Amino acid sequence: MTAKVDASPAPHPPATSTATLTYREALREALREAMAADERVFLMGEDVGKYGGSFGVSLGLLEQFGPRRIRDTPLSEAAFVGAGIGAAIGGMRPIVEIMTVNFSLLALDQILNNAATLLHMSGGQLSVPVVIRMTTGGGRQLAAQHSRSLEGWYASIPGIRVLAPATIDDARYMLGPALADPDPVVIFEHGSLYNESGTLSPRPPAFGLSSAAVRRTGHDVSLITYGGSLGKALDAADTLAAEGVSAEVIDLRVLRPLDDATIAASVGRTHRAVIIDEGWRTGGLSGEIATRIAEQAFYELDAPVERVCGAEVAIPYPRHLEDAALPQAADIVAAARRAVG
Amino acid sequence: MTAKVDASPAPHPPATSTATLTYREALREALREAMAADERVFLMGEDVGKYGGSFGVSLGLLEQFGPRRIRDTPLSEAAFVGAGIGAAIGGMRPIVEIMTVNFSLLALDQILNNAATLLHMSGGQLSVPVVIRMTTGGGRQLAAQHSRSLEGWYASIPGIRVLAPATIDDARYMLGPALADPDPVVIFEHGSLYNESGTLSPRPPAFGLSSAAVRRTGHDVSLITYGGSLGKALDAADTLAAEGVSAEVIDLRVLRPLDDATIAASVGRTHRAVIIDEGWRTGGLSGEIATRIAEQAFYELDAPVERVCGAEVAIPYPRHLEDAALPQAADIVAAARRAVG
Amino acid sequence: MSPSGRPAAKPAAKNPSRKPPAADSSKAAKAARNAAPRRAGQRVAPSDGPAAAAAPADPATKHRSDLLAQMVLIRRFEERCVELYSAGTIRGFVHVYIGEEAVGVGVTSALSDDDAIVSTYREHGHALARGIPVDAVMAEMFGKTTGCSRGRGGSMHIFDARRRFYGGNAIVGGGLPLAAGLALADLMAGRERVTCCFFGDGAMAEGEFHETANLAALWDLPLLLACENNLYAMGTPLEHEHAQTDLAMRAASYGMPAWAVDGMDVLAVENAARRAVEGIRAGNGPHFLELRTYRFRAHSMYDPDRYREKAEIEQWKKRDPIKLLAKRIGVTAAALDELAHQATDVVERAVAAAQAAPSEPVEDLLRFVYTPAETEARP
Amino acid sequence: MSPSGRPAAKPAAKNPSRKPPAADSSKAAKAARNAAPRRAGQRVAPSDGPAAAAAPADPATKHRSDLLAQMVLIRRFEERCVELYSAGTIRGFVHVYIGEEAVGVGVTSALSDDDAIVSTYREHGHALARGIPVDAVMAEMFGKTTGCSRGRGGSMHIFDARRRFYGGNAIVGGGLPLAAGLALADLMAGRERVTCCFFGDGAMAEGEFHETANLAALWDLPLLLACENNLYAMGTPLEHEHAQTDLAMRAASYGMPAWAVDGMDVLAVENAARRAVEGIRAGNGPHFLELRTYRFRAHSMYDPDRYREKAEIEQWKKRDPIKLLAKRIGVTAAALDELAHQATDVVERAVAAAQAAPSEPVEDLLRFVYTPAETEARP
Ligand SMILES: Cc1ncc(C[n+]2csc(CCOP(=O)(O)OP(=O)(O)O)c2C)c(N)n1
Ligand SMILES: Cc1ncc(C[n+]2csc(CCOP(=O)(O)OP(=O)(O)O)c2C)c(N)n1
Ligand SMILES: [Mg+2]
Ligand SMILES: [Mg+2]
Repeated sequence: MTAKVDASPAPHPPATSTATLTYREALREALREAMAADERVFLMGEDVGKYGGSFGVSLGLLEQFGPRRIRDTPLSEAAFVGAGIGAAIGGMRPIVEIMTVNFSLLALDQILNNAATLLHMSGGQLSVPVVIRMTTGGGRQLAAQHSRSLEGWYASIPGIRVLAPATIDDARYMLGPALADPDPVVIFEHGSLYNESGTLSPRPPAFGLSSAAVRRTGHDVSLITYGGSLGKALDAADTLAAEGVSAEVIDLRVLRPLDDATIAASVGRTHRAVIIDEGWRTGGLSGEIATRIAEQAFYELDAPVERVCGAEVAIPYPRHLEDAALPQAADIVAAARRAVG
Repeated sequence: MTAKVDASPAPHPPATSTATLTYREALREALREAMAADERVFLMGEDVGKYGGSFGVSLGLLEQFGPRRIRDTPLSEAAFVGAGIGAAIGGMRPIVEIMTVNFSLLALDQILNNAATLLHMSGGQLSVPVVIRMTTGGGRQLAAQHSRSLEGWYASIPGIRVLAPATIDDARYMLGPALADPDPVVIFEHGSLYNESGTLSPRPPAFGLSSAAVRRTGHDVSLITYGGSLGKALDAADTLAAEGVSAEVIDLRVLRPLDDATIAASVGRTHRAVIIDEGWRTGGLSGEIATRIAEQAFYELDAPVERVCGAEVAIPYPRHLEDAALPQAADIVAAARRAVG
Repeated sequence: MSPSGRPAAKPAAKNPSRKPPAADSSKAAKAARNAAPRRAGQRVAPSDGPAAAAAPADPATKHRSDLLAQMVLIRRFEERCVELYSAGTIRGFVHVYIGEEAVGVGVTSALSDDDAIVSTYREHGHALARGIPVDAVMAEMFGKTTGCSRGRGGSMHIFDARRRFYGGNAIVGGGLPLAAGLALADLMAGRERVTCCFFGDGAMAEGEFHETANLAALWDLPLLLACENNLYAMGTPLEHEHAQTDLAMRAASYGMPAWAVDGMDVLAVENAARRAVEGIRAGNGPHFLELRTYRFRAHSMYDPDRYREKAEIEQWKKRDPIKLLAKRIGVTAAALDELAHQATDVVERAVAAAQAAPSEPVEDLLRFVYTPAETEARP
Repeated sequence: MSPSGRPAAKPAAKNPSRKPPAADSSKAAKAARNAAPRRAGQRVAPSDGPAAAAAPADPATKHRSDLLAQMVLIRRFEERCVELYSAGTIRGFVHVYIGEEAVGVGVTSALSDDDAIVSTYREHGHALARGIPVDAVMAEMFGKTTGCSRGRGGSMHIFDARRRFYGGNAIVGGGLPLAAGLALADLMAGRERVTCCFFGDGAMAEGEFHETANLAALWDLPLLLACENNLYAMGTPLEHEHAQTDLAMRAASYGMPAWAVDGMDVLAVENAARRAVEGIRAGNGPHFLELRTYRFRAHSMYDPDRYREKAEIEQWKKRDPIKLLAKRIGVTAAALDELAHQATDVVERAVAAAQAAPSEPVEDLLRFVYTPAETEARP
């Protein structure tokens, strides 16, 4: 499946101008491009229309594409996610926005029991080319019920692909191949990223959804992360560099399927790894990645793999407690030091 | 939390007679005992009454305790699980039966966002003493939507306790301390176990919910498992013994919190571990346990930890494909051989 | 919002009688033949009056004979499944439709070939009525590669994308949002197709029903909500599932036309479904049919059926949909036997073919988790 | 099933006017004073007629003054929160209730102290009306240990178990099943208590509403379903949320008494809530109130409010519940100013106290994930 998606030509001529824009704008441009390119693409979710999406991603799209293709839904996560799945089977290319991952539990039956499973239980007859976007993560003092990181659960579901754009480029370019994928794709946008801004690179010629990216090269320790924690890992790498520790930073980008090769290659060079995941430590992605490293590079490892994860608690409201509950650059630095030790 | 529950005296005089009964009967006796002992205990779920529960666990209880305390619910998983949570806060001790883990997704919002979170977000005011039981697992040709093992997701949720009785004794004795726990407890009953029969031991004096059990001692390799895979691990240990490999079999019993001490002690003795989990390999319990072993006993390990897991596919209907999708004794034997090298 | 979709003011029975509607009231029979759509809350009387005398060549008669043959085939198919289950050849959960055939046959008959169907785990009847070959459905029961889902699905997951039969869903209520989405795709593409979703009385208590009904009515989706009210959800009787047991009235509260139909009378079902489908194609949004029926056997092969009175079952069996139609269209016992015989032949050939068919190789276990690369992503 | 719970036959407006009910119709005022429970689908007319002249010592007058003071306090509290949010002192999502105070104050006033309340993220008004001290609520906004949830919850998670105030739930619809459970516990224990659950018009589209409504009606749970219909769910207007915009009629379809109330008129709200609570205590099961109201400010502090017309907001502000009641009970502008002044004092003291209060130590991060061992498991 990987090869196919990667090999597919970029649906549009690569953008040539480099512009400065926010993560939010990059997502919006991607939506705009996809809607303009393919009549079958439409966006549906709570308040995606006039409101512009709960985090403003789709602002202006209603005016451009009209209410037929920018569809406000009632508060009915199971129904509109399920309807996206059905519409995908019916020949459309729906993009379904769930406001945040916290509410996606209400649609998880549809995502697991239908989207991820229809192809197999129909013996290969029903591909489900739906794209489901949602905000994830903490860091904005939104407290217990609005701050979860459940990407690990989604990344464990066979039959779907899971993306976590952490950069302006990925926010801008991942949607195209996600829509071209014949199977369900779930995209996690970390809430702390929307206002980040940066320069957009020209579209890479074969922009793919299969590989992790080395965001910074190094040789002493691999910092492996994704989404909202990438910036913290890069900050940590700066601090470590000042101490003479050369950290490589891996951005997973794709949480399912995991790019084992890039991870193993990095750890093969550094012999030490720190995994940073905002999700709970127990039973999440961090354990999976650590185990895969051990399975694939057991004799390469010079130290136990370190994990820097979200605390096992519902995120509390006060800033200082929330900060303590989430991975911070200082925690990453400390873990790297232990690994290099 | 652990100490408290364990230290609590057995609520009733230990049973003295040893009887042969099925896992189903053991669960039923536990329900009967709990209902008789405490007026606040009641059972609610789909078809728990006249039908006797979809797997016959509560057969006869309606006749004994009446419809006030054995409550058939409509097909409304979110509402009746949520109502169990509310009733627990309201002073009752509800036992909520969800027919199978596959349908529990419809109630997962209530379990995560309410049951597991109310205590914390109320600043310690609201304990939620609800017990939620459900059938899990495959092996009965029930196909894609009725054969899942999602215990790993539940075991990652802070704020709840997760149990997986694999023996007649645990089926019989776990419910009491689960009800005595002030926090939510989720109990997974593997569907393949209901008809298993065995001899009931007298109730242990301080029957607890904190520790894993060594079901067979050995010194070459630790087979670590729970629930429906325990029997397969024991079978594998027999086969291995015939080959001169002495396998220790650990039954986790409690999936959250994991009993790290028992696991580490076992691996400390054997230096090799095989984890058997019917759930998907990626992002489940197996990776978590393997990682913890590496974290706690990195320098003790003589070989990478092996994982024998459910295949990453929705379980297919035909027997031979389902067998291939689930961990089998032969797979465990092969993994143990690899570990022992 | 059509005014006929409004709940009727008259209170509905809280505890509907578990007795089947009385048979052989000729007034009622006439009413059913005229079969105008009923307002929510009104019951449609049975229509098993005296058989209409008609020449054999008459297309209407031929059509009725065809409906009868379909019901007989489904009955025979499932009786054979029950035997095969007892013999251990078919495994898993098997839910038979015996007694409810008029519903599936009548509703499906009102659909065009390019309309879509989304069904439940109790879907053999829907699948066969849809025209999925008996061989393919039987092979699916056997888990063979010649099965309509290549044997991966089994009894609960019958699919045939070419015939727009989208499962076979074993999560109660889980097919409803999916069906809304299929309908939405048609609406957006400007295709005049209808999507029909079958579900049970029990499913109406699920949140997914509510959300789908509201969404469909709000967006005027071309969706036929076909509620098979067989008075039980597993062992739970209707009045323990729903505060408002008049299901058509409940559905009407979403602002959609909704009416109840005698689900033992295939002609009444077909007529009502045609009216509903017409309304949907005319752009009037979703319609709801409460199809009042009864299952003659237990919920599944797993179920000892401890919760129903024998007498109740016997009472309903008197209104066996096959017997009712046979009587109405003047098919003799001998002719009915002959039909059964033909059905048996078809089913036995399917059994033999399924037995002989190959099983999926174990190496292919992980196929169909993702769409293979060679498949064109965008049809 | 009370017949008054039946949906009315008359069709409801599909697109209800966004204009507030006209003010100052004395006929309407009289109707509201008499305020018998309305049948579903009927609107309650506004009741802001000429002020009743009454002696200051009259307990009824005192009660009304008290309601006024509560509304003024809530208003002042939230206006201060808005300032503090803009200043960056309060963070997270903050949803103010400004304009809707009559709903929370009127409904809560009809409850006894040992009745329970389950609320939403827009719950400052409910919490203060319930009598949770202003200091504790304000400290919660600051995230301090003196907050009613020890500061862990913030604006969206206000709890006070001793006052039976069970949150502060930020999952839309998520409090409904919980409330049903609290009601079930009372029913099973034979306690004559009521549980009141507040939720919005948007929440009614969620499956959890449907399942809870059905369960509550089926089991005759002592549950007051208090739907705050402010015509919008975030930026989505009612007619894009619901096919049937007459929410009381929809609720009545579950077979429970349901009626609509002018939610800007605190006396009408209180009266209606009293009738409902009486019905519930009399064992008649759940009752539903559609409280027609409007929020004067944006959905949350995050929301630029691009989706409503200024004119619509101004129109509704003419029926500000505080002004309406003040006028009705003859409170002068000066007296109202004085009330506001007093409220400001209380709020400012709460702000000062919250500022001075300690924060939870970081080492305590993992407290309250599980109940500590020393706590008695079984109360
Ligand atoms: C969400 C969910 N809950 C429970 C079940 C178990 N279950 C299967 S069928 C059934 C009864 C459904 O009743 P109804 O909708 O009336 O359909 P019928 O079987 O009578 O045709 C139940 C409880 C399920 N499959 N899915
Ligand atoms: C399940 C869920 N979906 C979406 C949201 C995001 N959200 C928060 S409030 C809201 C609107 C709710 O509207 P309504 O129920 O009318 O209450 P109101 O805010 O108007 O008082 C939405 C969409 C949420 N918190 N929970
Ligand atoms: Mg049924
Ligand atoms: Mg609202």
